[in-house]
Amino acid sequence: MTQYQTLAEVVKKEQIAADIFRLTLRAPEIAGCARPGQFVMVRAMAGIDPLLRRPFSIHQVSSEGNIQILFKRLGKGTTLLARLEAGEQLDLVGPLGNGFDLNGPGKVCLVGGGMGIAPLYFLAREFLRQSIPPRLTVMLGARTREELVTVANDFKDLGVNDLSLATDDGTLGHHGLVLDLMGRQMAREDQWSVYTCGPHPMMKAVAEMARQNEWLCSVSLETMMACGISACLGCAIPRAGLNGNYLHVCKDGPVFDAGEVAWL
Amino acid sequence: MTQYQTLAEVVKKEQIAADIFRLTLRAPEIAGCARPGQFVMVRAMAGIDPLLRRPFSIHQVSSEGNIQILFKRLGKGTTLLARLEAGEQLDLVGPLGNGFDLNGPGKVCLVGGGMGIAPLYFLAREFLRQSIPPRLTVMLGARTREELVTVANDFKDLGVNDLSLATDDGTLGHHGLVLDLMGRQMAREDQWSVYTCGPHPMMKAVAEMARQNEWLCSVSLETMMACGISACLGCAIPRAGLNGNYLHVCKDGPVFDAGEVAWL
Amino acid sequence: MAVDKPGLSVKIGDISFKNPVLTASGTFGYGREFEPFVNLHRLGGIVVKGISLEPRRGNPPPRIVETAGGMLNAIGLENVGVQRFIDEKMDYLRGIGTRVIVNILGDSLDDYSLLAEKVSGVAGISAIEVNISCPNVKKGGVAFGTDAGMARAVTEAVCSKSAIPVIVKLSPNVTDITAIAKAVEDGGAHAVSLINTLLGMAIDIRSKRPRLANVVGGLSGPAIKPVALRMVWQVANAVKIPVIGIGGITTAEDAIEFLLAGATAIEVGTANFVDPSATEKIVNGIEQYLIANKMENINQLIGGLRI
Amino acid sequence: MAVDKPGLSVKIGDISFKNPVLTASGTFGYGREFEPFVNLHRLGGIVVKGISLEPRRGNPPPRIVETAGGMLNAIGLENVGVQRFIDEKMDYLRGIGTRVIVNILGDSLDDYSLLAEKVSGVAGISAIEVNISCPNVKKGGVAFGTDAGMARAVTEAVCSKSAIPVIVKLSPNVTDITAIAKAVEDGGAHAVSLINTLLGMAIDIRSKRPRLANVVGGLSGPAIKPVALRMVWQVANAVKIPVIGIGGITTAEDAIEFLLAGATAIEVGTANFVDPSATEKIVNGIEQYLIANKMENINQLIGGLRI
Ligand SMILES: Cc1cc2nc3c(=O)[nH]c(=O)nc-3n(C[C@H](O)[C@H](O)[C@H](O)COP(=O)(O)OP(=O)(O)OC[C@H]3O[C@@H](n4cnc5c(N)ncnc54)[C@H](O)[C@@H]3O)c2cc1C
Ligand SMILES: Cc1cc2nc3c(=O)[nH]c(=O)nc-3n(C[C@H](O)[C@H](O)[C@H](O)COP(=O)(O)OP(=O)(O)OC[C@H]3O[C@@H](n4cnc5c(N)ncnc54)[C@H](O)[C@@H]3O)c2cc1C
Ligand SMILES: Cc1cc2nc3c(=O)[nH]c(=O)nc-3n(C[C@H](O)[C@H](O)[C@H](O)COP(=O)(O)O)c2cc1C
Ligand SMILES: Cc1cc2nc3c(=O)[nH]c(=O)nc-3n(C[C@H](O)[C@H](O)[C@H](O)COP(=O)(O)O)c2cc1C
Ligand code: FES
Ligand code: FES
Repeated sequence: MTQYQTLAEVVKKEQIAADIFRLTLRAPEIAGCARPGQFVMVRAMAGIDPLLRRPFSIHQVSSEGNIQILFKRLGKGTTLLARLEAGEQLDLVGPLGNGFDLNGPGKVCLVGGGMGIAPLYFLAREFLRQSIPPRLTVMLGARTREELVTVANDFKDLGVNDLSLATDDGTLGHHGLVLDLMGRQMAREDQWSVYTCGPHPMMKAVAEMARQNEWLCSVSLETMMACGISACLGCAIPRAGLNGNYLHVCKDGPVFDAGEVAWL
Repeated sequence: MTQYQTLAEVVKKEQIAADIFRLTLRAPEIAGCARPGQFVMVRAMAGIDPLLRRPFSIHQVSSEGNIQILFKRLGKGTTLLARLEAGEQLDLVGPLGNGFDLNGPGKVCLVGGGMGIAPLYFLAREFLRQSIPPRLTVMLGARTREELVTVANDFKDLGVNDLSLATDDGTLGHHGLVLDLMGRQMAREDQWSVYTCGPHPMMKAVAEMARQNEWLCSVSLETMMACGISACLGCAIPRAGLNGNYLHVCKDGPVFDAGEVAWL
Repeated sequence: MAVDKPGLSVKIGDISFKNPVLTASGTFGYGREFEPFVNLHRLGGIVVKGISLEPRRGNPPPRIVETAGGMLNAIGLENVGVQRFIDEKMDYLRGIGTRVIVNILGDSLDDYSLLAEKVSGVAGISAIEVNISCPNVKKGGVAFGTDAGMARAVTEAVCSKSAIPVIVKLSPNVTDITAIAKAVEDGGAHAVSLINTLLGMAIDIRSKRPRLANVVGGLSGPAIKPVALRMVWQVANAVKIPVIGIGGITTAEDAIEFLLAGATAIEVGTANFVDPSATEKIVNGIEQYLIANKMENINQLIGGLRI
Repeated sequence: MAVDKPGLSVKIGDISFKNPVLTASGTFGYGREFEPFVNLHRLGGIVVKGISLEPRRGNPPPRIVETAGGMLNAIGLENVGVQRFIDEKMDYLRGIGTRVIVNILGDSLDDYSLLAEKVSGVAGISAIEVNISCPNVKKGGVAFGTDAGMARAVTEAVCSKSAIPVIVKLSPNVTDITAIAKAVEDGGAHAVSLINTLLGMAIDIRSKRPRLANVVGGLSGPAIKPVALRMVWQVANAVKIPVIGIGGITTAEDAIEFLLAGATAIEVGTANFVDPSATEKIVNGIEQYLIANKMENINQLIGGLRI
């Protein structure tokens, strides 16, 4: 459980869609030990507005000691992040959380929606680097072409050959949900390990499909977080069956076996 | 009492010393009616940190509809202001307060210290433009040459011939206080109207010298302000003799006859 | 079905307000100060600076200090006194074309009833708001608003002399604000407004002195909104009379939270300093929210919290 | 004369702390969580997450929401229970080399005295902090901390079973916190700590639902600092036992304000989430302030407010 608090310099800032940004941050200690599925808690600015850090998945790690985060401008915190320029600094805590278990059986399918794509890129890279799975399929969904195209190309450049895309408005790939792609492309009989991250309803549906097919399914969840380091107990989510203690996303997760959690 | 709230664009930003900045702001309505000695309440950023607006004297007004503020980076508000770049906007309320009365009798002497110099530039320009006083003398003090030199040159460029400078460290002009300059250069017998703005101890001493010599003395005061528009009653200061109601700097001032206020 | 112009008017006692957005006492001067920034006619009402029988000079400076997301004030209830208020300020206020509510304060029950008498007959004054966060001089300076019995007594004193609706403004510095609200309701109040400021303090570590000459002062602004909203929700569930929500309201979203919690109207305070046109923006924002949510009337919003 | 190493140690009951900077219960886990970020040995003490007799699962989510300059929490006192705490967490805590204070909570007087008994004999626990902001189940859920009689009774129950100093942690949701503090002092408390969170609420105007599943929650963070500081100053002037200041402390400057107001020590809460190394920075900052102000000992600072 090596964790660091560090002042990271913004090495590069990319605006990859109207409201989607990617920051490359110099954070050698974090880059040195991060695993796919882990996250960082980010503070864009001293002061109290906003007060709390914001959690972001680690999108990419480079051997030169940089990490990347990919995010959507939604509210105060992300608006400040989007204003940062190369050379400025921001305060990072990480890497946090458990990360994905790369040893799922059978073929591997990564299913990402919206900003849930962020951690899957790092995951895909690790799968390819360690050449673990017999087959790696990636299915990505977003609202529009604009939101998806840059990152989708990154997956291609990485060497993901089996890549399917879906957009809500049909401007890129399948006109509809990534779920449709799963239904079409994943034979029931095959053994799959599904790794998914995205909007809650999407993950719920993915988890349900996996359950029905008896596929292993890892989900990366989001909740409100105050600390990210297991100190506030604010990030509780209910267990499957709603009994026993709550799970804590920052410590027990953010990656869970889909069967562990209650899908409300 | 014409006042405006306006989103002003930063037309130009100058860093004139390590911690001193000058912003040129596009605010035609305010520029159109401001008088020397009036101020604006500035909000550098939406959000709650800092919550309140900050008051700044109007340093200069141009016929193209711009105003300038000259300020020192001290705390949160001025740090945010110093970060603004040309093209960004900030929210202004003004012009506020009473401003200087230009009709003082006799010769006119402007005595400024530190950021108190800000309103005196606009005042000097008006005196020269309206060619009111028989003689205009300006005495400016600051801690160092660096803090003073740019603005002092502006006064020269304006046509102020009778300009004396003083610095605490002796790097420009007299090594000492502006008060020393007054003592040397202003004959007791003459009738003077003194206009002063600067640190409280300086103005107190200037007011005392004026009282002893029976010169008219206008002081421009600072207090904490929440609203600047006479709504909060937070900017109270005691009257001379400490009796009667309090004076309110944003409405009764910021310019007062030195004899009106209690010099605590 | 699209709603063009949702109904915004609300009723308190037997008077109606064109919309639920009022100004909080002590933060909007006597109205005129905001003429350059707000279309005053557009507001639901103006609550003026607290008025006492005699003029008060208020506390020595410093009177205000900024805090995290808020400010402390110790103005000390500086005001021109009821006579000068009526003589000098009412003419302008009458001309605006919106409701005028006079906020009153006193040191004793007698003060309050005399004030009520003076104010209630004046043309153009629609209601009285009673500030009970003031110290009761006879009871050793304990605030009227912190004791249910005293709060009820003030309410009765004012109501017995007032021909116009009486709104009692509650102090949040109490263990159980619903007990005070109920006492005030029993005393005959037509509405309650809450919250007044939370008692707070700040110290300058360089001079080692309090930042306010009065040592303690009232905390207001966004920082207190969660406490205010909780109290408004509690009180709205405890009394039958209308509740006016106050505390940190800066945007239409804030105002809507209070309306959902059960407030019939709201008052905007500290936000007027930050953005002098805040009140008008809030009126517009509430209207837009109703349209976006296909509500024809503000009453569909009030108390609409789903638990 | 320059002071190299000012004396930072303070005393509460008969135990001394190497410096006045403690962690606030529920914001520092069981200490270990902060090992990567803080030299734990440098802290004055660690107050652990509140412990009850039996494990508690806490409230359903959402449990937290950010507010202006603060946050609301309704964790619901989730904890592993006293037995697992002693078995699983104390070994690590004992090894740190700083004071460990156990924060306890219960539903009844019996709960509190049983907890005191269990905890007071355990090696490495230096003091008990009693959270009295919990509902008294027998009294229909009114919090122990909002009634002087109940507050005193809890204090007595704990003191009678404890061999180590007892710190009673006061609720700010009261009309007169000095009355509670005095009751607790009379009950035998060795110190009081304050404030716990202010009760607050937030509403999501899109879903029209409360932002916390528990509807209301505790407000903490910089927003509450002025209220906390005022209460600490009032209580420090009302009781003879040491006062521990809590509420919005984020920087050394904040901590020094509380010390000047009369606090013997302080606890850092929400700031740990914002900056996990905040506590250590505060220790360093206090030390630097003493040096800059030529004070040889922290006791020259405590209560040094000039009125
Ligand atoms: C483990 C984890 C990993 C994440 N990774 C990414 C990522 O890689 N890229 C990305 O764009 N986003 C990611 N998020 C979500 C991201 O943290 C929020 O979008 C961000 O906090 C919004 O901050 P804001 O100040 O801009 O918005 P706010 O103004 O705070 O809120 C805007 C909206 O976002 C919601 N929100 C706020 N905070 C959170 C939070 N902590 N978790 C979930 N929703 C929140 C609010 O309810 C609101 O609807 C992640 C969240 C978690 C918990
Ligand atoms: C009528 C008027 C005109 C002014 N004109 C100028 C000007 O032309 N140029 C300039 O540089 N400054 C001017 N000031 C002072 C300026 O308002 C403060 O320097 C500024 O508010 C500091 O804000 P901050 O957030 O950077 O500092 P903060 O972090 O708020 O405080 C830093 C320091 O400044 C003091 N301070 C904060 N607010 C005020 C205030 N409203 N008045 C006085 N002191 C304050 C604080 O006590 C503290 O010591 C003027 C003040 C007034 C009242
Ligand atoms: C500077 C100032 C002066 C105030 N004066 C009064 C007053 O005279 N009478 C009164 O009842 N409340 C007074 N208040 C309290 C406000 O009306 C309001 O209840 C409180 O500020 C909380 O609302 P806010 O957070 O929107 O400011 C005053 C508040 C401020 C900030
Ligand atoms: C997430 C969270 C959990 C808390 N849990 C406890 C607790 O278990 N026992 C307790 O006495 N106080 C608890 N508190 C209150 C804090 O210890 C502290 O009194 C309060 O947060 C005010 O300090 P702050 O503003 O520095 O956070 C908790 C506070 C927070 C924010
Ligand atoms: S975010 Fe604080 S415990 Fe998980
Ligand atoms: S600053 Fe508000 S009245 Fe002067």
